[in-house]
Amino acid sequence: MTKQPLRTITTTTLVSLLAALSVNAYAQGSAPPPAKIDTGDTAWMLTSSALVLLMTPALALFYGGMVRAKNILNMLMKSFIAMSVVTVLWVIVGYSLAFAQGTPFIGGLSWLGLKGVGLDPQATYAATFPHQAHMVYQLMFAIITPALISGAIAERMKFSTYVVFIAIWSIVVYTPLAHMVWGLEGTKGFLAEKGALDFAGGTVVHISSGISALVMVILLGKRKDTSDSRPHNLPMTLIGTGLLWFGWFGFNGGSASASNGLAASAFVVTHIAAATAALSWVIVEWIAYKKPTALGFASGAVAGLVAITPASGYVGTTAALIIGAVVSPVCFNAIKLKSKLGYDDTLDVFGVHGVGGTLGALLTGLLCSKAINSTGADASATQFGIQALGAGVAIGYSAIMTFIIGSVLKVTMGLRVTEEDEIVGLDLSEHGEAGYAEVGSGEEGHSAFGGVH
Amino acid sequence: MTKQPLRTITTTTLVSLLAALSVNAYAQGSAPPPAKIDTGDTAWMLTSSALVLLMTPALALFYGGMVRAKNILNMLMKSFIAMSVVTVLWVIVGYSLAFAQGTPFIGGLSWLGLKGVGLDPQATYAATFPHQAHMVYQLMFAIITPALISGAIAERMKFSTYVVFIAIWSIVVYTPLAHMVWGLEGTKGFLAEKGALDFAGGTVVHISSGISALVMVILLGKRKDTSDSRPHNLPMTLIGTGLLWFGWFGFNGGSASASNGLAASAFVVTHIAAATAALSWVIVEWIAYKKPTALGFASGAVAGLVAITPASGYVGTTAALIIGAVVSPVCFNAIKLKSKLGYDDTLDVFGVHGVGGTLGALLTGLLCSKAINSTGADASATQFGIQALGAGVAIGYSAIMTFIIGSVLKVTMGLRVTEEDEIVGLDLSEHGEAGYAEVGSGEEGHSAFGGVH
Amino acid sequence: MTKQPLRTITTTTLVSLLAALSVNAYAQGSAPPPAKIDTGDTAWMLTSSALVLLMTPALALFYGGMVRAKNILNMLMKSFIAMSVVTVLWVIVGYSLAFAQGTPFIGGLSWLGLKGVGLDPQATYAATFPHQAHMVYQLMFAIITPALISGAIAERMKFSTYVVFIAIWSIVVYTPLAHMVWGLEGTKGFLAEKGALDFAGGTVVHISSGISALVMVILLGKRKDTSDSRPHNLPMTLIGTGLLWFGWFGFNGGSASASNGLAASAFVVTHIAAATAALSWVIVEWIAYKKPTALGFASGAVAGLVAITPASGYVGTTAALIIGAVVSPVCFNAIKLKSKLGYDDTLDVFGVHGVGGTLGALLTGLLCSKAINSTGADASATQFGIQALGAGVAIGYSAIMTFIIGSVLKVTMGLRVTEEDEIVGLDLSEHGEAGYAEVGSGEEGHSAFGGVH
Amino acid sequence: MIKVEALIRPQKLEDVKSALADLGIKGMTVTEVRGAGKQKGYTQHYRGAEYTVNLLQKVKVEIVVKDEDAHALAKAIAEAARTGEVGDGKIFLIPVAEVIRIRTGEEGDIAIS
Amino acid sequence: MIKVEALIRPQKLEDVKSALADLGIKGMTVTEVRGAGKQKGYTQHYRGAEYTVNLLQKVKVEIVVKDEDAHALAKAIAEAARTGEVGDGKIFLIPVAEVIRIRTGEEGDIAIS
Amino acid sequence: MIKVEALIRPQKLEDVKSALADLGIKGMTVTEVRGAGKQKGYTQHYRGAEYTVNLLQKVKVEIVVKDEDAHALAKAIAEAARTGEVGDGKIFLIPVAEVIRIRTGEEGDIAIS
Ligand SMILES: Nc1ncnc2c1ncn2[C@@H]1O[C@H](COP(=O)(O)OP(=O)(O)O)[C@@H](O)[C@H]1O
Ligand SMILES: Nc1ncnc2c1ncn2[C@@H]1O[C@H](COP(=O)(O)OP(=O)(O)O)[C@@H](O)[C@H]1O
Ligand SMILES: Nc1ncnc2c1ncn2[C@@H]1O[C@H](COP(=O)(O)OP(=O)(O)O)[C@@H](O)[C@H]1O
Repeated sequence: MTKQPLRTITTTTLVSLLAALSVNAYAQGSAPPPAKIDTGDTAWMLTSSALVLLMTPALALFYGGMVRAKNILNMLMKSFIAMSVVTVLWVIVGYSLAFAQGTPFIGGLSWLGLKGVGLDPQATYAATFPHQAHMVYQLMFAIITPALISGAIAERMKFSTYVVFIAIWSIVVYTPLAHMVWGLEGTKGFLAEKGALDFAGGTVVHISSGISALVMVILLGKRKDTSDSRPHNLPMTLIGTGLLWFGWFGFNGGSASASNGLAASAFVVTHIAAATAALSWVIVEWIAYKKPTALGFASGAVAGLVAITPASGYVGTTAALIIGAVVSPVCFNAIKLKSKLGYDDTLDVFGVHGVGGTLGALLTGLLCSKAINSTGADASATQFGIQALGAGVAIGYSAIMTFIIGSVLKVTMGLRVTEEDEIVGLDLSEHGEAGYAEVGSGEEGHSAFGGVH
Repeated sequence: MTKQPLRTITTTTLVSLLAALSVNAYAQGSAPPPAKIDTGDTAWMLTSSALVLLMTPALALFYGGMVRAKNILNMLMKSFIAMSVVTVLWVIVGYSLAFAQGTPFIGGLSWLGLKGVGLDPQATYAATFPHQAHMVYQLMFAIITPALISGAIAERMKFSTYVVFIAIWSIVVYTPLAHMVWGLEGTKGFLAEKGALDFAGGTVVHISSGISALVMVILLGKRKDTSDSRPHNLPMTLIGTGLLWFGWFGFNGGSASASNGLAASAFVVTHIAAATAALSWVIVEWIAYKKPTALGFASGAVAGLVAITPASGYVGTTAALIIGAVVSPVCFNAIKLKSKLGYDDTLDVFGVHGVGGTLGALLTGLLCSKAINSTGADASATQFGIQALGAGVAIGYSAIMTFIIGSVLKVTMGLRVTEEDEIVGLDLSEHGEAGYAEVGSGEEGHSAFGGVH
Repeated sequence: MTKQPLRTITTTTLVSLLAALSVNAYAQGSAPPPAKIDTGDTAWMLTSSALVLLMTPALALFYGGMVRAKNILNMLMKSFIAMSVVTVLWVIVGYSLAFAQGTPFIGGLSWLGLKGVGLDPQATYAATFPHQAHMVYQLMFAIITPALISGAIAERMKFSTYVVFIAIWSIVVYTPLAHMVWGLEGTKGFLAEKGALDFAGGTVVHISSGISALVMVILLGKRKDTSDSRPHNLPMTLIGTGLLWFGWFGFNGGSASASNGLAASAFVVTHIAAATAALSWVIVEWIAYKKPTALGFASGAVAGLVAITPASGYVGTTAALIIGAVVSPVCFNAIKLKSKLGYDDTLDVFGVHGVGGTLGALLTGLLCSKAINSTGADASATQFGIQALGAGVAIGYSAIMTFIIGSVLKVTMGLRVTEEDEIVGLDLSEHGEAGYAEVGSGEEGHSAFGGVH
Repeated sequence: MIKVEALIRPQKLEDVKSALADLGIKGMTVTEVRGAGKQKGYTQHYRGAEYTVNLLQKVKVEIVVKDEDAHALAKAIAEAARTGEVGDGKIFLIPVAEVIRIRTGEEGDIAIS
Repeated sequence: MIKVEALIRPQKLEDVKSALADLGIKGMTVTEVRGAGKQKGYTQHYRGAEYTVNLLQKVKVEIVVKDEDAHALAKAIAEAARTGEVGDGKIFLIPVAEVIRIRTGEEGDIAIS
Repeated sequence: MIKVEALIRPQKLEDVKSALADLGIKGMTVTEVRGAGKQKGYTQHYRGAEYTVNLLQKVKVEIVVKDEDAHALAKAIAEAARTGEVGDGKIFLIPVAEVIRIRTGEEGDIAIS
């Protein structure tokens, strides 16, 4: 913060020198002063990290409400377990591969085991707050991304294979993509270098997970029995939606890496896009089916949040209205593809995250402005092209790698539970638990259906 | 932080230099320098905005748990849809009408479409943080206020009419009231000018919604079948209560528009009043019915939060204990009015928000102190009078305008669903969805009761 | 922020004087300047306070999901009521007894009724933020601690006795322990003086509640009917887990009393330990029972959060991995004790909080490092001994005092509800309410089972 | 003895209970069920997938009475449960061979008195 | 008349409904129940406490028809509900003495037509 | 054959299941129901509105057995389900005309063996 002015006065008189002295001691010396922690930026980054962590349980609820009761715990666990698996990997190797100095395609190993990732600021990523805060903030993104895929493969994928899948995927798909887009230490990431804009993860998070979801769904095949696959608990889905919306303020707002005007701008456009997209989904549905649904609201809100994500640090409020208004009709129709093309993307991860994320990445190129963020770009055909390149790379890379990982797992561990286990439900067959052990109002509350041993 | 002075000193003499150095640059010059963003204040305002946004889903849960299962989604949607409708209106016109320079009764149009509402601080409302952060923070208040009304008209009001109602109400009732109380740009708002104290919305939020709720309930008439209208899911109501409490720290704490002692004070008294009111409600009930209920706790907590809202920036901890202790018995008895007077305020919005908000506004006049907030007032008969004026204006204005809006909608769109739809439940009839599609423990989890087409 | 350099130059020449002037006026005088509020630290402390408050509703959900439906409201209420009871006591007397200057064993009465606890910083506890923020932050800890005990005595303890119990326990057990460990004003607390490290409450919060839980369980005796005591709603337990994890960032991160590197470090190790412990519990279970359960994940996450709590400000990321990996197998086995020894600790408060808290306190002595926190200690046999002393004191003191309080209440008010009430369920018998009033999918949603009068 | 088994609309249960009280009948067993018949169902949409729900919520009321009381009881229930719209439900009279009161072991008419 | 009372697997309900539709039968009442029999149950673990659940989810379908139609109906349901694995369920035929349609008060065969 | 239909207290189900196991009976169907009778109900308050709940949670156990086994079975259930307090419940014996095992199509006694 104090570097700029200090640099400008080095040629002035004694007087100015005095002033310079008056601020901090290290200005006197010749060596560049150690960066200083700004408590406000730190507070905002820690708060944002907590908010983004919360998004994973929120996603669990959002998804959980939509599956059948017999699979509720499995659905929740597929999000929660990502909090564990990805964290351990990230600390050991993931953060280094994503953010340490390396090649344009993947980071190096200098930050392995978080060596050198300390409590002081780090010039490239965390100029005014502890480097570890950046590490943990980015970890939260790394957690939710594979968890997003779980909605697509719901109600049939083996839990053990899923755990192995997200572990490999996190290293093989997520970290290189994150590096290409966000890697700035030393050699810039390939897409960063090209000038692709992705403020908070349109390509890294949503395109990658949405495309991978589609690939996995094709490898897995359809669920056995979908004669009635209505959501078992839509209020749960709405709680999840509310918490996702809340957490997304950290996801996009925190991506400013500071508590400043840009953070506020990202916060504001995030809210506007979510609100507008929820409304536009409800309207589309109202027209199509004569009834505005709660699930439609939830779907629209999430679609809006997805689409604004890459744009959130580069566009203004009018652009946010546009993105919100456009994304819902697009995703609404994308979802219809699945009955036409015959793949069973249980909770429409491709339709919402894959399509919504791609749309957001592209629209960023048409709506971005340096008036919002001087380190961004102004809308142009060129920028649109760069955005398309970024999206294309994310699509291609995720699709190919996920296909390879999924195929290997299919022939080794197997991807699906048995048909019997699927009919019984994954809670009982995979976890030996029931989500709701009791029937009845609980007035005398005795569950009639079990015995202890 | 230190840039301003350094930049300005290069052309001055030694003497003014000293003076300038000693405080801040703009003291010397004629043109006021651009205000500077404080990262801590910004972090707190963004965090508070997120917290207040969360209150709307929290309210949805609080209300949702109290209705019958057949109306759960409709109840949730009546809160969630406000996040969309009010946001779009606020961005286009609402913020300007509430906060731009205008008359004492309503703001002007200078900030239409958020023109000029940027990322720099704004002297009147956002001295040390981005103007947009103030805009979005206030938006969250504008969202929850009409949503509060939904509890009163629950289980019978048409969704389409409701959406139109809150859209009109938000512009016609909310923005003028917000302007009268909080409008400070150029010409002060009428009630602000009079010195009416309403730190975080006792009049603007709670009185306005509580009174409007009562008017709508009278226009609507009673529900058809209330032979058993017990809450279908009180744990949901308690989750909502917990999240409301949590979010209210942003509602009141953020109203300090800074991260300072006043924010802490508002935070603390908010907590104390909620805790005390919950306890006093439970005690009143324990005495009256021999049983302390969970719904009583929830009701008391919310009543306490409502009552402390106008006072939160002007009173100390002892006053908070008093407000908390007093509000619950008052609201507890106010609720009984409905069976006496025969109106059907489904979830007691008038009894809790209308009465609790009015009480809080009045008690502010008896308990406020400049020792807490030098820009406030000391308790006095005069201040009490001013508070009564503020409450009176809010009551009168809301009642009249809501009566007009409601009456027009009654004869045009119609306020109620058909009796058959009401009996079937609004989830099915208005949204074509079921909140809980499955019966049973989910152990083998197949829903017996539907077929896909 | 700029004080340090200023202080060092006060004895220098005119040049230095000018510099002094340039920052703030009070530097010129002789009296020590009043401490200044740092907006970033304040924002983080308020945010952390809100996060810790949220942990009590989160705990209610975590516990609530595990009991039978007939006891759900009672379970929730046993957490929520602590928010009221402890708050009122804390404001009147608790804060003073815990933190005001006093003896090594308990604080004095100088801050009774929060006298002198104002909006300015306080040198010992709140150097850069309002003293009231420290007060309310610590209050949130005081609330959740007795609420933790409620999991052990679930499904049978009388609500009235419970309320009296936590009121007494809060004053008699919690405040002295808090003072011994964290009391620093004037005479240091006995354990603080000895150098016992407990960053965020391993001894004060978890050991005290875990041990007291065990004592109460023995005094209470077993539940009458546990033939089927399966959790009635595990998704609720998982929501609670997610919110606890989220809130714990404030619990441990806020314990740095600043928004700085230490706060970030505590945040990071908290996350790592929770994630690792959840994983290690799931693995242990996978091996033991061939199935990884959702309840196991939840249990492990909480065990990890408990164990890292005392260590969180003194250890690095590798230590966090170790603590997380170790605590789950230990607690997993500790839980088995209850069937062997025959006590009925309903939700394993002793097994998770008592054992996990003790383990964390001890491991702190083996893993702490001054590289993380210069005010801490380096790992050593001596430090381990001091940690053992701290844990021992907490165990001994809690056990004895809880035994006395519990025994007196047993002979006076009685600890248990009647057997009939226990079978009917505590919701109906103690609160006159039902958690879930309706059976059925709510499609036409009419509850068949009640009549209004 | 006869078991009178009535399938009624949920919202009519209160009226039926009153009618039973008028007849001095206290004992009954109630179950939540789903019924299909002439009454038409509802359409639901979830992200565009259409479901038709034609099993509608009903309540089953079972009352065992002496043979001679059964018909009158059935008539009374029918009257109380009637709205006149399709979907009002059915009443079945089912022979019961024996009744035992668990508490006392009593058998026969006395067990249900 | 006869009440055909079938206990079937939940996932077979749709097939049974189709079979009934083919027979032109519209009226039925469905209840969620739990059944024990030869089919083996499941083991659950909660923090190490083991529960064996041997009451498994089933659906009870009740249809009252004329005496002469009962057996054929039962056969049709059995066919539709069959998987061949243990746990397919049972069908009971229970005599019904009288039927009343609540809406109209009609009695006898006409009440269920 | 006879359907033994027992209405019991929920917390007595485990005891009844044990008693059945002792008799070598494995097949049964269980439903959650609500019952009214002599047992008194509960009062609830919601923000001052008073509700009296007099339909209390019970469990219905249905077992179809050969005619000759029915009475002994009923006695055994009654004994296992008894607490001696009002509200213990009733057992009804209902004639069954025919039984079919869905899996095999077997009819008669063999279908329930
Ligand atoms: N043949 C039947 N067997 C069993 N239950 C039936 C039968 N016919 C109707 N029901 C039950 O009666 C209810 C009402 O029947 P429906 O034909 O819709 O109206 P209504 O009885 O007024 O003619 C159904 O929902 C179902 O529960
Ligand atoms: N004797 C019986 N009385 C009542 N219901 C029975 C009886 N025997 C079986 N059932 C019901 O039939 C279901 C299937 O029975 P089961 O013995 O498991 O398989 P299957 O009928 O294929 O031999 C049980 O779950 C139960 O609901
Ligand atoms: N006439 C009846 N018809 C059907 N069910 C009955 C009848 N009388 C009692 N029941 C059932 O038996 C249960 C217990 O009856 P109640 O009169 O309370 O106690 P008890 O059987 O000990 O005298 C009731 O809750 C109800 O489910």
